[in-house]
Amino acid sequence: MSPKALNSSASVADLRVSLGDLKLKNPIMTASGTFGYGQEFVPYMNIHRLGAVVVKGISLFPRSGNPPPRIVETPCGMLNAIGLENVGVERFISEKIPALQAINVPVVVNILGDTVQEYSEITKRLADVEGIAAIEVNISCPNVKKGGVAFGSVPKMAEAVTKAVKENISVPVFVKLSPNVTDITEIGRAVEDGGADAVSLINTLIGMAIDHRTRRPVLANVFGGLSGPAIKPVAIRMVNLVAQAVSIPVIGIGGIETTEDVIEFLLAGATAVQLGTANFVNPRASEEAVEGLTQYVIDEKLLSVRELIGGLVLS
Amino acid sequence: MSPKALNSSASVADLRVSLGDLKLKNPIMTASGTFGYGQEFVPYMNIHRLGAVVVKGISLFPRSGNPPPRIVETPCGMLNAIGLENVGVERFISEKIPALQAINVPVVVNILGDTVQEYSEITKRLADVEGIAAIEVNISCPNVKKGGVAFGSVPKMAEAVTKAVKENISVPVFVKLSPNVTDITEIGRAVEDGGADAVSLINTLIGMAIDHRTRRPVLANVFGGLSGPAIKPVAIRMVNLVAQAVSIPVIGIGGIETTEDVIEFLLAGATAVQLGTANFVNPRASEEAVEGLTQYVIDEKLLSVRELIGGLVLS
Amino acid sequence: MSQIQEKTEIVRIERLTDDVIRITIDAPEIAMSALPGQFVMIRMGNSSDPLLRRPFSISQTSNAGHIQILFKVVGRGTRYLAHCREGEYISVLGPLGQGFKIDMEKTSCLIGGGMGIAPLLFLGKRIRQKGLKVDPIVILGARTRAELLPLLTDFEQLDLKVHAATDDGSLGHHGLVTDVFKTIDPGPDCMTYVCGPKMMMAAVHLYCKKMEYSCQVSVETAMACGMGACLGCIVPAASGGYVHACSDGPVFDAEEIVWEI
Amino acid sequence: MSQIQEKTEIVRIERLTDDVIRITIDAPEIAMSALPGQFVMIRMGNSSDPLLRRPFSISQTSNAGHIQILFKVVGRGTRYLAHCREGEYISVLGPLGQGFKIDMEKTSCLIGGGMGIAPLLFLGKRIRQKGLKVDPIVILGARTRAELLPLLTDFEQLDLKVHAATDDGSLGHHGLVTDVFKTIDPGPDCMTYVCGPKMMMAAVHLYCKKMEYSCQVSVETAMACGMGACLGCIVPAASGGYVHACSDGPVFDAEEIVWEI
Ligand SMILES: Cc1cc2nc3c(=O)[nH]c(=O)nc-3n(C[C@H](O)[C@H](O)[C@H](O)COP(=O)(O)OP(=O)(O)OC[C@H]3O[C@@H](n4cnc5c(N)ncnc54)[C@H](O)[C@@H]3O)c2cc1C
Ligand SMILES: Cc1cc2nc3c(=O)[nH]c(=O)nc-3n(C[C@H](O)[C@H](O)[C@H](O)COP(=O)(O)OP(=O)(O)OC[C@H]3O[C@@H](n4cnc5c(N)ncnc54)[C@H](O)[C@@H]3O)c2cc1C
Ligand SMILES: Cc1cc2nc3c(=O)[nH]c(=O)nc-3n(C[C@H](O)[C@H](O)[C@H](O)COP(=O)(O)O)c2cc1C
Ligand SMILES: Cc1cc2nc3c(=O)[nH]c(=O)nc-3n(C[C@H](O)[C@H](O)[C@H](O)COP(=O)(O)O)c2cc1C
Ligand code: FES
Ligand code: FES
Repeated sequence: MSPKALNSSASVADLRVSLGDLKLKNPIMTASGTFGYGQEFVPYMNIHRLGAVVVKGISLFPRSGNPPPRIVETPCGMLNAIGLENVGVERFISEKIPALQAINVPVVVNILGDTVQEYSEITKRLADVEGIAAIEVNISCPNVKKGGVAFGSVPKMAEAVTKAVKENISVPVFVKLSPNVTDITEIGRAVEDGGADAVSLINTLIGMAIDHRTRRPVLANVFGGLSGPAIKPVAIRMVNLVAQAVSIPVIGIGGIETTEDVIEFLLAGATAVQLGTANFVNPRASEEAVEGLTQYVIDEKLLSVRELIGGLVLS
Repeated sequence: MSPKALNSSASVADLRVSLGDLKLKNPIMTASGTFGYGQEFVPYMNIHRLGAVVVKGISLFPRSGNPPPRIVETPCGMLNAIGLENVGVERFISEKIPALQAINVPVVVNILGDTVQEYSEITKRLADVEGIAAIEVNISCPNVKKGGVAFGSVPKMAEAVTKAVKENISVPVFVKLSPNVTDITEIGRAVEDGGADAVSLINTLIGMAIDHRTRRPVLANVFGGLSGPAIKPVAIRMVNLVAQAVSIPVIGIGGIETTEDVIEFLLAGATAVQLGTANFVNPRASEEAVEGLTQYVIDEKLLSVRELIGGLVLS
Repeated sequence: MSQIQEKTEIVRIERLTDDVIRITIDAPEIAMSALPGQFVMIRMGNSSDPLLRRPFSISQTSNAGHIQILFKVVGRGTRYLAHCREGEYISVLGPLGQGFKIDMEKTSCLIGGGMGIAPLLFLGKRIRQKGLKVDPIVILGARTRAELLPLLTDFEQLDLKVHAATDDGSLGHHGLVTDVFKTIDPGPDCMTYVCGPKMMMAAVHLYCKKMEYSCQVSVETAMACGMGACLGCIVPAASGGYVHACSDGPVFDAEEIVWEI
Repeated sequence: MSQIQEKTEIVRIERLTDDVIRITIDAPEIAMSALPGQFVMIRMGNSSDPLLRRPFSISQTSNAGHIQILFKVVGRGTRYLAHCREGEYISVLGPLGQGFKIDMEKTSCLIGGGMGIAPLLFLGKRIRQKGLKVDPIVILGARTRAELLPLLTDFEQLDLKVHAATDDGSLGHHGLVTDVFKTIDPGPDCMTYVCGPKMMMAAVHLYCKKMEYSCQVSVETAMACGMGACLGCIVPAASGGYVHACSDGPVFDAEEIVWEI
């Protein structure tokens, strides 16, 4: 696609989508934990062309994360056990928010906690901060009060966390679902009941790698989260299921690399998408997806990209 | 590795493992649905060198399976929706068993049903048949009586199916677990309670592929089962979890292609393994794994391959 | 141990057009036992992505132990193959499937479209060798002269007269191979051997039905194993249920399968 | 749009030994801005397997806009790279990370082992250009003469005297680079720049500590992004918590990090 063709016609392509009250100029976002605090990508791309940026998960207090090794490549994917290393909500507000505001793109803040209480407190702390477009609640973390069972695997717990966040902030709240459950639609409905404005899915599948030479787990944390193209078929199916089960928008995540992948997730029912691991392989992946999707909307003479959402044809 | 070195030392490598009362000469098996009825592979390999062969899932009555397309390639994997096409238990007994007996390798018969009743009946029909080394019960199928919820996702149902099979046959019974659950150890324990002699895992992850050009699902069945290297990290972790949760042997399955993969699954806690999709890519994969594992046991001066089982080193 | 699967050397690569390539592979065991209409499954590199082998018809064999395949670059696998160099080794599985059943009693009519021409060359050669009394009729179609011409040459070297058809009329008849077929009278005892796009094969089959000619077609489906193990490659059977393209086919009597047209 | 990521052409491939290869890449933007000790992330083909880029130190840059990397074939990624041809294009991301901090006031001592020699050539060249009064001391080690010799030549072309050490004694000192280092007196104001196997760097660091020399080390870790985004590449920091090899390093003051020995 020639950049010239693109520029001359960009104005005619309607790529806008809405996630609750959040209006995005296009449905392409970056996934939490794969795009740093945005800044890291400034040398490689025009961040402001993205629909939104989701920052690394923020906890109430700073966390140094898991010991190394934290990552390992797997067939068409990678496992990570970063352990939620982050600067904590205070330093996030004082150091990261100002820089993020400068890059002129909606910022979604991904948050996590060990107790419902912690989720409430982070949210309260973020409530008055300027420059936050939405909150994304990561409920894949184990609930320390409930013996480590993940919030994301028990509907009632997922609903409770959602409510705790919703009550304390006025910007739209997205809840990010874990795929490691028997029935993800059940969790989707629970967070909808809790008041979520959208659901994001999927987070990583849990996996493990072993080094046959050392006979040890490769990751110091033993288990890690599987991401990348390998998980795309699982993600598409879950997006498709949840989109049919809830009436709030779905944000599709999992192995997305190209414009074609984006289109597939939209057809499956996603209103917006996030690119994760793809950013590591190609830091321009998300900007290229914006370009590609723009061109697709033009080539296919769509009135709006919204025509694609849930447009899967079943015979 | 030179074949000569192998032959001269094969006798010194102890690769034997036991799955309940079934003694295997080595832990390498082929996975159900990926090795036909064994016969198909005769031109490519020495089948009798394998620990055991698991045949395509057999139902009470013949099934013609799903319409095409049934398969699609995905990143480092494939989706299949064969729909359990099989000749039915009667023709299996009359046509396939005699041929299988001729190839001189233990035969594990994978069975499936829509109701507990059906599982019992197939088992009864197989009970007196010569030449069956073990039964593998596929509980990933939806229970038609219980509104289509898979037997494999509800502990009580999994236990009931296991019992129904166990009561009707004297050969060892393996139960094959689905990974599409929140807590696979729960199901593992349930089938152990039901009397299973071993658990096989994992069956395929459920996934979906969309063709962005036609805007349709690629598979006629819409959803399919994801297999191949892509799922290996998920499989290893589940094998590791279940091996710690139950006291019966675990048969590791999922993305295994090479000797190194086999070793990793054994270290994770598997007593035996099955190669599935790898057979399509390299019909000799399972025989090569037997050769490779033999050489490994020799090179590492192991008294027995059993030293590897659960030998994962945690610091 | 059977030698059917091999690490085989690419001995020649010919770029017939921008996206049509012919590769000659040194694979003596396959060359020796292959029959026209059979195919091979080739691994696309050492990586797990793309994971599965790709099926290609055997387009020629030689006494020197070579086989030839002819393919169009349509995706990642064929792009990989197009990027290979002479002297490189690739893994080939074959010969696979049921080939054409040559009927010595009938007038042969070989009808091919696009890459479907590939297996017909092997078939034409074999028919020549068997020394049928009546020369086979050969009708070949493609999009353009550029695409068709290099494929015709092989047939002409077998002293077979070729009726050409192209979509743009740049070589032979301007239109479909079926149009050409309808202008030819092979006599009542005609066996057509067809390989090409689905619509073309359906059209030939319909015409054969009308004329009471026999008709064999070579079908394409997605394939994972190529050897009857995965049950992925089904085609609806006229008698109900399914047949498997890799093990029951890829060549079928056109009457055996369901034509959705 | 920054041009830091490029589709770059491989202009030269030199096989220095069976498994050590030097590749020259036409990457003007990277060549222009790169500093010694920085690295690039290279994509291993167009497939998703292997998925992640691989990090390589920049071993030289030229005014013609070329960069060089020197690598050993250890796995699938490097095997792919070794299989590339001159004229092929690869995707390179860089320059990345924090390089060596050249201290003009001190005697430089460059100590490299194996592929760790790669970034030191770039460093030696830059030090030469800056025209330090005292010639840098260079100590290089490898397994064998065959491996070390081609790497020495580059330094000698810079008119730098190299002290060699090999594991098998086939070139220079029979033993470790640290043994050689201990026989040299660089004077009290010494800055050592070290890159090589972990055990070697730890040994040099310990000796520097004892001698009160300054010491910079270039570390290796698994990396997914190379640009500070994934937080995968951590090294335990002496002050507690972790530093990130790709963005805080790969070059660190040896005192900054925890040495588990
Ligand atoms: C028995 C048999 C014999 C064949 N013989 C030949 C031959 O001699 N020469 C030749 O060029 N091709 C032949 N084909 C088709 C060939 O296998 C496909 O073109 C090839 O697998 C595409 O691989 P790819 O990775 O390049 O494309 P992919 O990346 O897998 O797909 C790219 C595009 O090609 C389409 N495609 C994939 N497979 C097929 C197929 N089987 N038929 C048509 N379109 C497909 C896909 O839908 C997609 O649009 C044969 C197929 C079969 C089943
Ligand atoms: C900042 C940095 C600079 C580097 N510079 C160079 C260089 O100039 N020349 C060079 O040859 N190598 C260099 N490396 C190491 C290089 O990145 C690895 O050798 C390469 O990634 C291996 O890729 P592979 O796919 O071939 O091996 P893989 O298949 O990924 O692994 C094969 C084997 O190599 C080991 N391995 C993987 N990564 C590393 C690593 N980072 N260090 C040591 N062993 C590893 C694995 O554990 C495994 O045993 C550098 C690494 C870093 C982090
Ligand atoms: C290195 C890494 C770190 C991640 N950190 C977070 C995180 O902090 N919070 C979160 O909700 N998801 C996190 N994720 C999950 C991603 O946001 C995303 O859901 C997942 O990677 C699947 O998408 P992908 O296949 O495109 O990478 C992380 C993923 C990776 C690879
Ligand atoms: C084409 C195909 C058909 C399968 N059919 C069956 C089956 O009939 N019964 C069963 O229990 N599992 C079946 N499976 C699942 C495999 O036995 C195995 O559990 C799964 O593929 C994971 O292993 P792999 O990654 O090595 O392929 C099938 C898998 C494939 C790919
Ligand atoms: S391709 Fe596997 S059965 Fe035909
Ligand atoms: S490699 Fe990703 S942060 Fe360093």
